[in-house]
Amino acid sequence: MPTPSESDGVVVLHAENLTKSFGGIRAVDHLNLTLARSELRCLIGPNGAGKSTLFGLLSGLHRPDTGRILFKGEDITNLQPFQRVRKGLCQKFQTTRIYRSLTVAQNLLIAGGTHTSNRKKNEKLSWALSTLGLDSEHEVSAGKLSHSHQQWLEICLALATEPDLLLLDEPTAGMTPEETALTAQFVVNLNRQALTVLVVEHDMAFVRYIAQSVTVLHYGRIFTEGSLDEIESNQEVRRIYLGES
Amino acid sequence: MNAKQCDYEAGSTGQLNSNPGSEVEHLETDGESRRSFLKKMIVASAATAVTGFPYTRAQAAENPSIKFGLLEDRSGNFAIFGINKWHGTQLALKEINEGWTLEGGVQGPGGPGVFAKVAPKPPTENIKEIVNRGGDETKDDTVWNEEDEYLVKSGENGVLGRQLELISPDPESDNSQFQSLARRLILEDKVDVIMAGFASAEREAIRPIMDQNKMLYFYNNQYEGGVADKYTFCTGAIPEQQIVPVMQYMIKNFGPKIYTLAADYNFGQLSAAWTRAMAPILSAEVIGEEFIPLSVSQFASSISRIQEAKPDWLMMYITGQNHSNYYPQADAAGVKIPMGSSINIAQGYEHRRFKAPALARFHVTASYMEEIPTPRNRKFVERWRKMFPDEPYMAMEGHSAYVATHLYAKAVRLAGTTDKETVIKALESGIGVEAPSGWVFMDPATHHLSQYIRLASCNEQHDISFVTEWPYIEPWWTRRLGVNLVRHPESKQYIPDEDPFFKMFKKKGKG
Amino acid sequence: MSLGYLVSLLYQYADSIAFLLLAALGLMIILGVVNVINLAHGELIMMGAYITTLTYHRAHLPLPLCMALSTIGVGLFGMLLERFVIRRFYDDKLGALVATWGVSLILSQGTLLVFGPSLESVPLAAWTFSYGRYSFGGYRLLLFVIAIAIVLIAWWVFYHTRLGVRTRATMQNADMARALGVNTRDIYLLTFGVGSALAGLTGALYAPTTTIVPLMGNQFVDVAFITVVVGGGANPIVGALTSAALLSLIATPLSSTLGTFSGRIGLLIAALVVIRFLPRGISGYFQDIRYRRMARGVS
Amino acid sequence: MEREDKRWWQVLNGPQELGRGRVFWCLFTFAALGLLAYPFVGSVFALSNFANFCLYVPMGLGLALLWGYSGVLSFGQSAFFAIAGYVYGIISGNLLDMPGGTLLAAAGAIAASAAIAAAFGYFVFYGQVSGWIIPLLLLVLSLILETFMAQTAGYQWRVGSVLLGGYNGMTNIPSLQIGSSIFGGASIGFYYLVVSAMLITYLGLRLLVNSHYGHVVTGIRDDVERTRMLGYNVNLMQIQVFVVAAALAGLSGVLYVSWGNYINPSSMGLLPATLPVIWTAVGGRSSLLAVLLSTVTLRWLADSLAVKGGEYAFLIMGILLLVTMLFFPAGIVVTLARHWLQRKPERRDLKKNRAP
Amino acid sequence: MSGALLHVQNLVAGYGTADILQGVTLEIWPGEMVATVGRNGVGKSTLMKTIIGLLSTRRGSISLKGESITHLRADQRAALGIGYIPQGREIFPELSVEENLMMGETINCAKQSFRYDLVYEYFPILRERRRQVAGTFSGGQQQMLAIGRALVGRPTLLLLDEPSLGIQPSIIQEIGQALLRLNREEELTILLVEQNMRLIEHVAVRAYAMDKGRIVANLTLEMLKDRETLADYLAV
Repeated sequence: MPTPSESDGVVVLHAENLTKSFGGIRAVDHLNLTLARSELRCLIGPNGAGKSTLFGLLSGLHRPDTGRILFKGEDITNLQPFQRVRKGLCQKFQTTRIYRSLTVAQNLLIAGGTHTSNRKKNEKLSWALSTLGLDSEHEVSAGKLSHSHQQWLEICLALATEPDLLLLDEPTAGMTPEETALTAQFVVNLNRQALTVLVVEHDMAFVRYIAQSVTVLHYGRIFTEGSLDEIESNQEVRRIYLGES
Repeated sequence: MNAKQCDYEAGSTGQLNSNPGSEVEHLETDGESRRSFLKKMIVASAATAVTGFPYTRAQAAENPSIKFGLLEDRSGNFAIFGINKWHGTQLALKEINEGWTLEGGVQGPGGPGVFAKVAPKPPTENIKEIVNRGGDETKDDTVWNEEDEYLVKSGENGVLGRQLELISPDPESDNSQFQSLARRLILEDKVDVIMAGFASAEREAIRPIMDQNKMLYFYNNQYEGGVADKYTFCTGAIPEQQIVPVMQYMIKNFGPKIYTLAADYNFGQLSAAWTRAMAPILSAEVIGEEFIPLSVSQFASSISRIQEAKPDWLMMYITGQNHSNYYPQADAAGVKIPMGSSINIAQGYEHRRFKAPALARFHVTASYMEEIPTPRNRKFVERWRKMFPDEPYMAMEGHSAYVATHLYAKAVRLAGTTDKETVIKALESGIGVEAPSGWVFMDPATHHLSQYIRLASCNEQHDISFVTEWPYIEPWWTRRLGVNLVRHPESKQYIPDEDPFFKMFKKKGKG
Repeated sequence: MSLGYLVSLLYQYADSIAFLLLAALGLMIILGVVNVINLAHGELIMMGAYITTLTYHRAHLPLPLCMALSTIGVGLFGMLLERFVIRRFYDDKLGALVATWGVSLILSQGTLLVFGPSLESVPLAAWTFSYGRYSFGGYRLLLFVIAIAIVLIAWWVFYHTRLGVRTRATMQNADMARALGVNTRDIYLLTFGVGSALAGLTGALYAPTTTIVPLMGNQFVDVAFITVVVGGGANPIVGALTSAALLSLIATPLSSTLGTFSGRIGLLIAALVVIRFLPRGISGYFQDIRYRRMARGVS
Repeated sequence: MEREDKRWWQVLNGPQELGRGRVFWCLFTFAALGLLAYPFVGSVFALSNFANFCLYVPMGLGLALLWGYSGVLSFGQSAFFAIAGYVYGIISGNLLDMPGGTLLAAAGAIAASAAIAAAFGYFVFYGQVSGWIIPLLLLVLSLILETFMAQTAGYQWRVGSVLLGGYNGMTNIPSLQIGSSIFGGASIGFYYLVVSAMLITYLGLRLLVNSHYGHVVTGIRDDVERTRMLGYNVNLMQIQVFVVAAALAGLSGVLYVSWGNYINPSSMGLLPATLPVIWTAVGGRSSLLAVLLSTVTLRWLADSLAVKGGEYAFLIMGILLLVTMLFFPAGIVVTLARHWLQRKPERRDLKKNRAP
Repeated sequence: MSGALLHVQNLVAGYGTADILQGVTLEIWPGEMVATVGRNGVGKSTLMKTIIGLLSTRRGSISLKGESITHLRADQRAALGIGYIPQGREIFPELSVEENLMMGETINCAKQSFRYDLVYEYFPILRERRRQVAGTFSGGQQQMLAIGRALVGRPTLLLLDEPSLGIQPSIIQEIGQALLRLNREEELTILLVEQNMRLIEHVAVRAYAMDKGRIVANLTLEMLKDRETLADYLAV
């Protein structure tokens, strides 16, 4: 893997020395993470490894106890979540959070038009909507969509903000294998359209399908990084998953 | 004090109206202003005469009822007072419709109290002498009827052969409701008179509407005084009738060191200003003063401040349901200082609501109290109780409402019409009646009543005794300021700031 | 400043604390456990005063018994209120606020219609004592003692009984408490009953010192709201006690030196300022500190 | 996206409000024309009274926006109402002789309400104060203002030539005046003024809630965190909505003093504070039209109860409020409308399914 | 029916529009310690929550000792003797250790006495620190407390959700020992959700493997000992 440096603009996200504790438990522990432009990275790890907390730190829901976060070379550690979104960092939550009482069109209307120009057509979004079959459900109330469609809609909401970095937290939770495959394909295609994506996922079929590179988190630290093959053949990783270390 | 002879024989309205000539003669003496007023009266009388004056039954029978608009709070904050006033009006209307009227009538425009001279400019010198007299001199003498019975037959059911019909929506102690209902009464129900309001704020909310529509309006409440409005008649007692007498009595009996406890709003502040201004005149001193917001119900700190100041007596201008908590609280804290007031117990019957001896050593100058021991009042109480057996107490406001209703009926009978301008002229003609409390007289210049004032004292058992009385106190303060509504119609409320004499009006801070 | 003045100030302070505590404690316990603001709290206090007054005058029972009856009666009424009204609004706190306002209108106006504009109050034990030029009401001190006693009892119940433990557990994590076999519905019902009973007791205790009119609850609710906002719902007992103490500390000297108006305004402004810096009130602030300390204690 | 193609009338007809489509707008136009034609048949009193009901509509609609659309309850609308009334009285009383003085006063009054709301909103929304505290805090604010204004009797409480008047209130406030026409409480001009203020507020807010901005506001109500994570400055927007609601309450306040020429501190008291909440809850806070209807209806009901119901008025209002909250938590008008509309979309769906 | 202590039939449950459990059927026999394995997000914790009653059953049924408990509230189920130890422990942080334990008293209303002696014997540290506020405990201590809390009321069935989560290995071992002793000495039936393979093979007699909201295999003790088989269900 090439080592991106911060100066050449290849690095999108650089987090260093992040620590966050909750009620006596250190969820993220002096963690460093770097993401290159157009990278598609999977974040895996056993339960409680600190994946969701890390996402919270990146998106601004939590303030780190130590460390800093650089996004496109800019220090965003002290920015509000909405400011981070405007800079191009958007998150899909772990449990679907869409506006259930509103229609799909209204959901998209809310999401679109924050920091980006309203006049320009959001190509990525229209592509996503038609790919996922949401374009025929504009007038359906979001709460009445099927579960997978709700998950997809939430990804589309994130896309509507025209992000440079998309954080996906368990995008296929509760989906059938077919839907999972479709989602995986979709994410790969998204990534091909020059979008940096960081995914937390447990479904190994999904990870196998999409991941160029995988980061394993354990006890709030980066345990190892590498290609999926490297990870899968890594006995140490296997051991932490089986609770043997 | 102002016991005077009256040159009329207590008689029916018929006698009065049938003899306009004598009024003219009587008036001659009072010069230009009186004469022009009289001219108007004569024109009015003539006008009514043309249309059949004195009225005839036949005509009256064709007439629809006289619409009597009443806005008294029957719910909300002031329900406790409003219901009492509502009952007072109902009793009076029932009597009028059954053919009764209060004894009395016009003494002619030259009757007592019509001093009606306009001061060239408000006097700024010491008014001690006027105060000691209980008001300006009046020209004529009055005697009042000492008899028990105050009601006499009016000779007809209703007035002008028409029944009085009460229209009384409930304004719910809400100012905006007052405004909207006032407009409704005027524009929709087309009432002939409106009696309305307990709090001064309620009166001020609707007074502009009354003026805009030239509606005859009665405000039947003890208040802070100063209203001078062509269309407004006030039948409650005012500071010059209450504060000055009670201060005189308290200073004489308890001492010159006064501590004022007042509600922190217009009534309390203005009344406190009166006390502050009158104290030096009466050779006394206000050694402490505290204003209490209406929402305060706990008085520990006030009680301690009073004890610290050690006054000879307390001047109480606290009002409302929160403030009445002061009495049991002060009593429980062992405060045994005598109290004087122009309002409490006569209005809110605290001595009946609180267990003895919370109100012991309390003194109030009132235009009426249920306990007035005259046979006449006992009759009145009996009649009231017969109609409203559940009434907890008959307060002075209920009496004011009762008197005002009868006064209006008398004025209409006198005017021969319900036309408001004419009725106002009739009310300005020097009309007096035998009220259950005693003789009262509508002062034409100020549109306020000259009242029979008594000083009630409350003992340890909460029994009321009347230690002294002033049979006739005139509304002299606004007259001193040059108010003469007969000659100079206006519509405003004077406050003591406008009287140079009250230069001490400004609060001495909060303490 | 004389010693007498200091004693008087202390007395005023105690008096003010007692009033704030008694007015707010029931409201605060309901807020803390059930997480609902009961706008009819003032009317519950009014009910307490009415029951005391009516039983005293009409049934000629001894005063302490009347007060006990008020407490129980209003407590039962509170439980009915919880069962038929409040329970539907556990997911909609603002809805509960509005619904209880409706209850408040019904209670106050219904009382006016049934019992008329006022009742004769009950007599007050007239024992007083004095110090220097000041004299003090014994009953007011008794109220202070009772207020503190109620706080102590509440504290004891909260911290030293099984019911208290279950209630606190429900406050912290209702789902978990339920999974351990606690019927949280009953806890809510009971808490609402206790909070209402405290309101009834407040009404009963103040009945001899206030005017008995249908809207008398209003004199309690505004200070109760301020106390609750300042105290916060995280821990009702600590919140009520600290908030009453703090607000009295601000209001008493102001009233005593500058007059009641200043005390009043001071009270209101103190509430605004506290909320600006401690949005969850004093007890919420304490809780945050405690959690932070817990976090530090381990890592 | 489609949004860019939408014309303003399409936005106006948007999904965030009950009545939509041709039938509704026909009825609406019909009703509006009826209101405009009413002076030709109604008596002066009926007009004045009806104007009095309607002048509270902007305040009610403001609260609907605040509570129903953005999820923030306020017991403080009456305070903003009264602030505007007082400020209007002060400015207009001092500019009696200036042409257009009352208009300046109206603008100043509404601006004053908005400014105070902005300051308070900054306090509350940036302080992350939790939901139930805001209404109570606003209630406390109202009570402070009431206590303060009640003690302002006397000459020392004077702004320019205008006395604040203490508890008795500020009297003789001039009515709005444009050119030579005076909009007094019992004039046809005032009736038209109020009706147009009501309709313009309704249509304006309808545009607002159906716009992109309005959708984001609804988003904040449904899920604050989600909306923040879509890049919106949620706190700022909450303040903005709060200010709009306060300004609308201010507009009602100005109309009220123009109608009654009077304002006093008790309009900031406990009871007036809760009235807008009652109107909004009973009608249905999630619909502007419902709140408009319920405001006028409940004002009418309160008036009729005052005339006929006497002391039962508060009891009936209380029962109405309780019954609404218990059985029609979404509001009576909204529940009925939804019930009525329910069958129609189903039929439409069927049609859609049949014709592919 | 059979003599199964817990019988879950075709259970469907979930959040919002998603059915996380899509028809789970399992049986636990008295005295068994059974594990449920599977990757994150397959619905293991949802299963536990549905059995205790914090999530409502959409379809299917749950019965305890042959009696249906499908329509009971969580507290009623607990009173029948189900002890629940959730993922993340969810101790009451502001309550003392002793008070936390006291909260377990409402489990199993049929019991005669509480088992504080047992809890303190198994986890002596809880006795030592019984006055300490539970929020200051470390993860492992909190886990012991959560288990102790469920034990106090003599449950007949223990639902244990990922006891090893975020806990030091040495303490995991200690907990494993305790579970075994409980199972053997107290004849406590335990349904365990776990990902830690060592713990599973140490304590469980068999295991259900879950994937995508369904039970996909019933693993015997031998299969559990086989790393590769387990890794198929658990690891990357």
